Amino acid sequence: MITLEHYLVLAALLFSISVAGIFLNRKNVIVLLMCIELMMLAVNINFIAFSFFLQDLAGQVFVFFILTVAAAEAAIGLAILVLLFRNRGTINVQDMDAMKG
Amino acid sequence: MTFELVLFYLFGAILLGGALAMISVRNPVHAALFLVLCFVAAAALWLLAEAEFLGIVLVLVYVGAVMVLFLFVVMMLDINLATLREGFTEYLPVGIVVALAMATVLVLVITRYITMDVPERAGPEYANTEALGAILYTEYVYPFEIAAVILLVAIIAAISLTMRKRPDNKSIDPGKQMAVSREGRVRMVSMPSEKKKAPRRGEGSGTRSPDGDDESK
Amino acid sequence: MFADWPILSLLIWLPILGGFLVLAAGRDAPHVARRLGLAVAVATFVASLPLWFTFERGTADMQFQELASWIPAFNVNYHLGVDGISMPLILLTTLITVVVIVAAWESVKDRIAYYMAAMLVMEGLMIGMFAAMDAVLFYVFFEAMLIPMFLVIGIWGGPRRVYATLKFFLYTFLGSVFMLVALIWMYIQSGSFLIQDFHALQIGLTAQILIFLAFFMAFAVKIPMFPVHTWLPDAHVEAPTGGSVILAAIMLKIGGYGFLRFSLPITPDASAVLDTMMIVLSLIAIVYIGVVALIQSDMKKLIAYSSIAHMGFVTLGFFLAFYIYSNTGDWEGASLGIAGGMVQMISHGFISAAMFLAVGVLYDRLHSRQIADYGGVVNTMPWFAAFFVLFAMANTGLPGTSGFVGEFMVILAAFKADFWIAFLAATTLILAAGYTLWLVKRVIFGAVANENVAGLSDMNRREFFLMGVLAFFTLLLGVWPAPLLDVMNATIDHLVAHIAQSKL
Amino acid sequence: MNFEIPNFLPAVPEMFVLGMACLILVIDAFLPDSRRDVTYGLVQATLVGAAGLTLWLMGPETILTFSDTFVKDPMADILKLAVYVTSFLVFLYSRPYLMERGIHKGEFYILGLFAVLGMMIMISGHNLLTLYLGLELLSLSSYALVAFWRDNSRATEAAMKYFVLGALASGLLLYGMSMIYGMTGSLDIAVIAAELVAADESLNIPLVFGLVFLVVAVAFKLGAVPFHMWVPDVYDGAPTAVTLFIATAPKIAAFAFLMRLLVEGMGPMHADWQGMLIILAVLSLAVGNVIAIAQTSIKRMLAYSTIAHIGFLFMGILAGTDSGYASAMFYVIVYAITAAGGFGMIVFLSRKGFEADQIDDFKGLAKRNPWFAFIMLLLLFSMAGVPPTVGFYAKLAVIQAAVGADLVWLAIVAVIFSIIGAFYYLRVVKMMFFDDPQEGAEEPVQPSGALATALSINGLAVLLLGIFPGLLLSLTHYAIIG
Amino acid sequence: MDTIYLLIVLAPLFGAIAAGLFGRQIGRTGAHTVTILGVAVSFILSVVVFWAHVFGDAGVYNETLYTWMVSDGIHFEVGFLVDNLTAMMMLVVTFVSLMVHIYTIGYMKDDPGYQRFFAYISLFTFSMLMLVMANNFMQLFFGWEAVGLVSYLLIGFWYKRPTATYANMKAFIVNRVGDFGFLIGIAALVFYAGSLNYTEVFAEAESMRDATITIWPGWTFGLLDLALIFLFIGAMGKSAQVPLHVWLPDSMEGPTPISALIHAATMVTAGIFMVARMSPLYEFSVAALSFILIIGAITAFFMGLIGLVQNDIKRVVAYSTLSQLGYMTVALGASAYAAGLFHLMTHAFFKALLFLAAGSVIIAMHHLQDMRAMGGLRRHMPITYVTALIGSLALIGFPFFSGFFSKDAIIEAVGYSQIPGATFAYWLVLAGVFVTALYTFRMFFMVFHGEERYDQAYKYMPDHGDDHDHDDDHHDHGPLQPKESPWVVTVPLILLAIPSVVAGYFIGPMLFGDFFANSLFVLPEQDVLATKGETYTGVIGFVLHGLMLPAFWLAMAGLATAWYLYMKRPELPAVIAERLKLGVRILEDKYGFDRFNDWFFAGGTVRLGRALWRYGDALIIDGLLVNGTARSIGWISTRIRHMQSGFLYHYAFVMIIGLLVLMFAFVI
Repeated sequence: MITLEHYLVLAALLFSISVAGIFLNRKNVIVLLMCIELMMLAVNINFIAFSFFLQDLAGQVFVFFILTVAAAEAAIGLAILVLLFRNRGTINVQDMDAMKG
Repeated sequence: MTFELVLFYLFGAILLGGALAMISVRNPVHAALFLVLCFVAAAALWLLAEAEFLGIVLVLVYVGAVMVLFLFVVMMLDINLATLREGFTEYLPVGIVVALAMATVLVLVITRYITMDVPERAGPEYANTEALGAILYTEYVYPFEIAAVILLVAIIAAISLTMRKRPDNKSIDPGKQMAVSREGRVRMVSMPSEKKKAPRRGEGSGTRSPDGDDESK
Repeated sequence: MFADWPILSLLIWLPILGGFLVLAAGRDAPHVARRLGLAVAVATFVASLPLWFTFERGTADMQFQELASWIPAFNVNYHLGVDGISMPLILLTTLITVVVIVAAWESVKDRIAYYMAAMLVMEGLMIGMFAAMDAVLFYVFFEAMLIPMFLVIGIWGGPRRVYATLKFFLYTFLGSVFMLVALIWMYIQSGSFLIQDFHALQIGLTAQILIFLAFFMAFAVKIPMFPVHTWLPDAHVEAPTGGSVILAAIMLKIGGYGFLRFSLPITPDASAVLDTMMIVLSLIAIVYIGVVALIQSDMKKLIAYSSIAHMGFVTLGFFLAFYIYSNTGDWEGASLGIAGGMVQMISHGFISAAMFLAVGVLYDRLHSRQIADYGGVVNTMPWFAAFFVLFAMANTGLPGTSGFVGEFMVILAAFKADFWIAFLAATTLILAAGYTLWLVKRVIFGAVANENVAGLSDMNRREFFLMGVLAFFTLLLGVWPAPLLDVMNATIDHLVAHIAQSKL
Repeated sequence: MNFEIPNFLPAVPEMFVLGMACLILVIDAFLPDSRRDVTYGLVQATLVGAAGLTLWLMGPETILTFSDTFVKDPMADILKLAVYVTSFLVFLYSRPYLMERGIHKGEFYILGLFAVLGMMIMISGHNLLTLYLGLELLSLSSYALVAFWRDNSRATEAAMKYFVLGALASGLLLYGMSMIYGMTGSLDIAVIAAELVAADESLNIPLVFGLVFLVVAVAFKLGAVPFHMWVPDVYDGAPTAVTLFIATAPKIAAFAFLMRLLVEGMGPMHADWQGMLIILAVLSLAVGNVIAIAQTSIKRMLAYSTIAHIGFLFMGILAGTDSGYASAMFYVIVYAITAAGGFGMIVFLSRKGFEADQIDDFKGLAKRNPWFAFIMLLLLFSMAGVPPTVGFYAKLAVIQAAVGADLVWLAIVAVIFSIIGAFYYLRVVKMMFFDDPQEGAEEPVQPSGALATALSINGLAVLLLGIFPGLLLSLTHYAIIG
Repeated sequence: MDTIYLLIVLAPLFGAIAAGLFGRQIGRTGAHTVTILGVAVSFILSVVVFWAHVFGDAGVYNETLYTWMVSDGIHFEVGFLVDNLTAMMMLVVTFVSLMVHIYTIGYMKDDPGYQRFFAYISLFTFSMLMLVMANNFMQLFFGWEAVGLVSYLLIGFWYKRPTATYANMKAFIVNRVGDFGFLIGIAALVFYAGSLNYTEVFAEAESMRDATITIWPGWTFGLLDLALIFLFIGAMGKSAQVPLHVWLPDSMEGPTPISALIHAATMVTAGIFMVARMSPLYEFSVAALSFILIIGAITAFFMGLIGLVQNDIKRVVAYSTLSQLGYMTVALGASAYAAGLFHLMTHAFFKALLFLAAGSVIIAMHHLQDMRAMGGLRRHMPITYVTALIGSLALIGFPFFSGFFSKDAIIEAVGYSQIPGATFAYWLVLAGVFVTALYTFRMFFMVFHGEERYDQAYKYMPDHGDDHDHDDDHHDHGPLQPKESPWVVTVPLILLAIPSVVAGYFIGPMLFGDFFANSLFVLPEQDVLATKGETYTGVIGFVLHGLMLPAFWLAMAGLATAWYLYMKRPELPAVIAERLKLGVRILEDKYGFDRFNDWFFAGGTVRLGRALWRYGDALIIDGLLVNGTARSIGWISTRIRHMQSGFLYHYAFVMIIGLLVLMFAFVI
């Protein structure tokens, strides 16, 4: 039997991995964007699990919208990334420190 | 251990492994592909949780569209792979400790405090897509509209941020077309006698609109 | 006939609106600015006279009350009124403002309209503060007046004006925010911001002590008491003459007024507990600051320090009451001390104003405040010297001048409290004489020190008028203080009766 | 399945704004660059129209519609009005800035309008889903706006940071929402609150667990320490016009978001989130005020000051009383108006090729233009909380809320840090009034047209609201308490 | 009567105001006319008042003029108390003042500050009258300080001289030290009696005797003792008793007329007057009386000694004044108030006379004051010579001169006294008689007799470093040719010479009669004068009795020594000075009081002030607390701003840490 815990733990681990990816990755912005996608995925797993165990479709509806938003987010994120590359010629995270202090 | 559970562990392992691989590989193309793997595995898990529609959507929309977009961008940008992973190990211990701490906390809370009865599986007559559709356009019509707007914003944003009008761009500008006036069509030019002069780019193209343009952008 | 007028509102808003009018009309026309400014100031002064003449003596009630709803959400009202404590201070304010406006006539050359406007706005705010019966209203005026003063010091001040004005502002701000918290706390307890409701509030001792300390932060800085006094010398030294005058003559009084209006009646038990601290700090102000004043080489700094020492008498007088009670078991002498403090405040308003004006007169001519740059001024400026000596004597507390009255009363009361308090307080007779006369000796007397001094011209009619006015009041108050006391007595007796009731 | 056509009337302003946004989008596409003013005018007209509609629909009752995903109550009405007003000011201030830099494009206004729509949705959200979508609509528009000056490398970098961190925050938010959803079984705010009241002890830990994520997300959106890191960089890097935008109206929306989520939804868990907000408030007050001192860029300085203000805002909310919420609402509106003026002044002083974003650029402003130096003075004193400017009453209100909740120590911490805060505001005043202009910038500033007028009105409003604070305060009290 | 009293007080004030504020308008003649008129009115009315009180039936007048203020139930009032004591003081004050006014016309005739001077001395007269006529402590204090003020102004009259401005500051501050005690004394009395009015306080005197005050735990004082000693400290300041005497010699920097008026005849006697006025209180405090007695005796003897080594003519007279004030004080301490007052009166006349005579000499010497440049003046200035002789004889207590009566009475009274310290005092005052005679006639002989030493004048010219507007600049015009002063100078001399002789004949009623019955109060057991009065048979009898007392013979011995040393063997003093080098140096150093005060009090305070300012205000408060806080906040700020590293992953990291912290704090 797959219990709720199974899903949640899986999602939690995925979530942690994605978070780790965000602050461990020092070079490539695009991987950051992928980490964010991964994080959304983790959350989605949560929602779907709850939706199933609660027998309530609202969770799935939420996931539906998260997917939509994530797609939109990806579009904008990539657009900014492209801009960044055009302006800087690099997408190295470590080079993004023009503003600090 | 039921077959379901075996599947769960299988896809779960693929999912986590893909995720770990994604954040640790050097090449962003590989990372993207690992992410695709994750999505596929996740889709399978969703099917196990009776979210058929979403599982399919995930594969179709996400893997099919979004990840392709990612790959497209990765390949479009000419990134020097050699420098990409430097310094990764330097902060690795701290990062891993924090990530582990986080994972521990999350897992602890989940395993210790959250339990729910496993519900009855729905029968074969249950149509997940239909059920979703039924509430999506009734109960959730307002969020649905908002989601539409969000997509619209994404479109606007992506276009306005990335669309460049190259000098040799032949696309039409409806704004300019609309704004054409009779006087603008023909321009009487009094030409002084010819002098040798290096012709400048775009000069005398004849299609210039009267109000100038922003082709230099 | 004036009883029904909104006379206090008039006094507050006439100068404020007048100030903006001056700004609007006089930006490019200094003459207009001067005349208009003077007209507004004089009009305000005249308008304040009915307060004095129609004030009902012999009652501690708030008079000339005005009440309008202001912030209903917090039960804050635009509630004005004066009693025997605040009314004389308002009159002092209106008078000193006229003096300051006239004093700026020629000595302020840069952006005169702004200067006049700042002074007038400040006047309105100060009057509002004295007249406020609502704590929030009080606080608003209390803080708001920092802004014009900040600008006045910063724009027209001396070379270190930025340091001085920032110090001034932050010091005062620091003190007052704690008071704000205390006020709010009491509002939570009483459901009203009316100060009189605070007076009636029953508060436990710990809370009282905390509230007292909060008020102390606000008012001790303003007065200023040791050890939070160091902003004053800097502010005074850098401020333009008018700024110094306002600062010394009125702003310092706000601290004293605050103690009377808030600390004593709201937290009588805490005051009783902490009276030793207050008295010790006051005595330090008198002795320590007096000694420090002695060695100053900058005239304004010297006078600033002397101001601190003199204000030490104010706080001393206020807090003697509790000590007297613990020493003698009754409250006899308490009101003497408090009245003495009040008289000292009014008197110091005239004397310090005059002293700073005098320095201003010299500064306008030689652009130096260093004592060492002067000497033998009497040879070239006999009238000025005469006034200077007069005010110097008043500063030393010579009987017959106003400076004597308050100190005398406080020392008499101090003896009731404790021999040593009186003893230390009385050292001011020596110290004040020391620093003031040494100043006089070095600046006024002696042979002409240098050709700058030789080239000095005596006071013009305008300066003569200013000094004359202040001299008149200094002497009047010294020779016949009874009218002032008649105004205050009922209020002070009421206050003493109030603080005699423990809130525990 | 029973489904009734929902009552559209309460959402008419949203619908109007959406319709207009689409319409303007189309119209803008057909406009030559020289006639972007039409877009501008239409956007402003939309805001005015929306304000009119909101005013028309205003009423004391709470109306739920769209299957309870949408709520219209007095708080929503008033916050929306505040959003319109600040956005109107923002667009007005931005126009000359954009024109001078050749980036006067329709997208700015259109994205801005969509952001306004997002805020309205947040304000009226009564469901985790609508709240989330509103937030994302706002965020996505904001990311795009920050990056919108495409040639500006700093702006792009700021956008990237904003985006990544924002996405991280919304990931956290979603995680939290999923937990709350799982524990209560509903996305509806009212149902969640009811479930929380009914929930037994065993659910407490997982609920708090979810709550932490929600609080973090809200803190991020408002910019509270330690989730504030994006604020200075984004404020600094974004074009001033955009900074102006994201620093003002979104805070109002974020406040509404917080109210809906924490107060209305998680209200029964007040005791738990109070503690979290206290930590965030103290940290924000400390870090914001202290770091601001060391800044040389006025945009960064204001960014840190914003962080400090958020600390104050939290004080009002964490009190957990209606008057506390009202005071926080008052605070955020006052903040938005003041910040609009403050950033507006930067726009006002900047010219083509000169951003005026250094504090030194304000040197000698009193000599160059005394009136606007005075206006800036009012704005700064309002931020510092000095009466008689309205900023004082905002602080008064939240401190009162904190004291009312027996958090006197917090009030004292807050006022101590506000003194440090006063220092850096005063430093700007000092430069404007006491210093001479920088070399090469001695010429007087010539005020121009609508911007000058609006700035003057903005500055004087800070003063007039300070002299008559009763109106706005009563309004916020009405909004929360009724 | 009210009007008369008021007029007596206000007439000089009016003169002062007229001359002071409108001096330029009314001119020199106007100034002296109006002030002299004012003082003359006062004098004549004082005579009337005196007559009415002493010979008429005018009872004690004690009325309030107006209420100054009321606070805490205490009435602060201004009013007059006129009895025989007051009447006598009024007479003395106005008479001497009038004389000085007239004299000034001559003495100051070339001074540019002419009007100012008249304004000051008239103002002084007003202040002094307010002092003596006061019926309450506050007004007493007012007069007390006001005379101090005028004294300050007059000492510094020649404000260009650094020495003068130094001296006046010193005078004021030293007086302030006294006033400080005075004020505490008043406060102590008010503390007990709850009133400032004399009669009301006096009424409490007996009960106050038992009141105590604890100053320090376990250190209890009689309230009355404490109050009275502090009051007397005030008197020590004003009446220049050791150690607060240091200002008086320096005050000679002022013009001579005021030395006569203020620093000899009137103001300095204010302390004596005050103690006498307070006799109903002092009688109940043996401690205070003893204190007074000892201080007075020390002053009387040791200050006289300094007079022996002074060369400045005015300073000699000044030290003699100090010594004589000591005598008066001794009398007070012995409860012989009447004797003290009597000596006060006689001293006022003959000391004013001596000062004015000295002034006359100074005029003749063109403002040269050093006796070593004088000599043989009797030939040039006969009137001055004769009057100075009268004054000198009165001073040393030559029989039939006024000083004889008053001083003998004091010495005998002290002899009778049982107060602790009386024996000590007795021997000192007795020895003082010899010293007095010695220095007086040393001066007299050096100035008026012997060879003329004007050619050495240049050696002793005071070098003031500036040109004096006040003198007519004959410094470098060859040897001086002294000549007798004009009539405005000599007439006052003559007029003062008369009472210097005859004033002593009032000894009967004043000391042994009931002249002071309604003013002074003496406990029967302490009434030494009553003891003496038992044997009093009249003026002649008193003189004859006096001839048999040691005091007379000591005076004669002093006179003879002076004659021997300065007439017969003028070379001898130098030899003696050589022998007694140490003693002379101590005397010339004035026992080191000035040096000590300068170093300890003035210098010490300045050093303390500088230290407090530097370390207290500047370093600790401003440097450490104020700026230190500001700096450390700034420092913290520059440190923690680096937290904002600019790196995205740091930002994300911080967020996650924040999340974890919250999680740990609230979930686990």
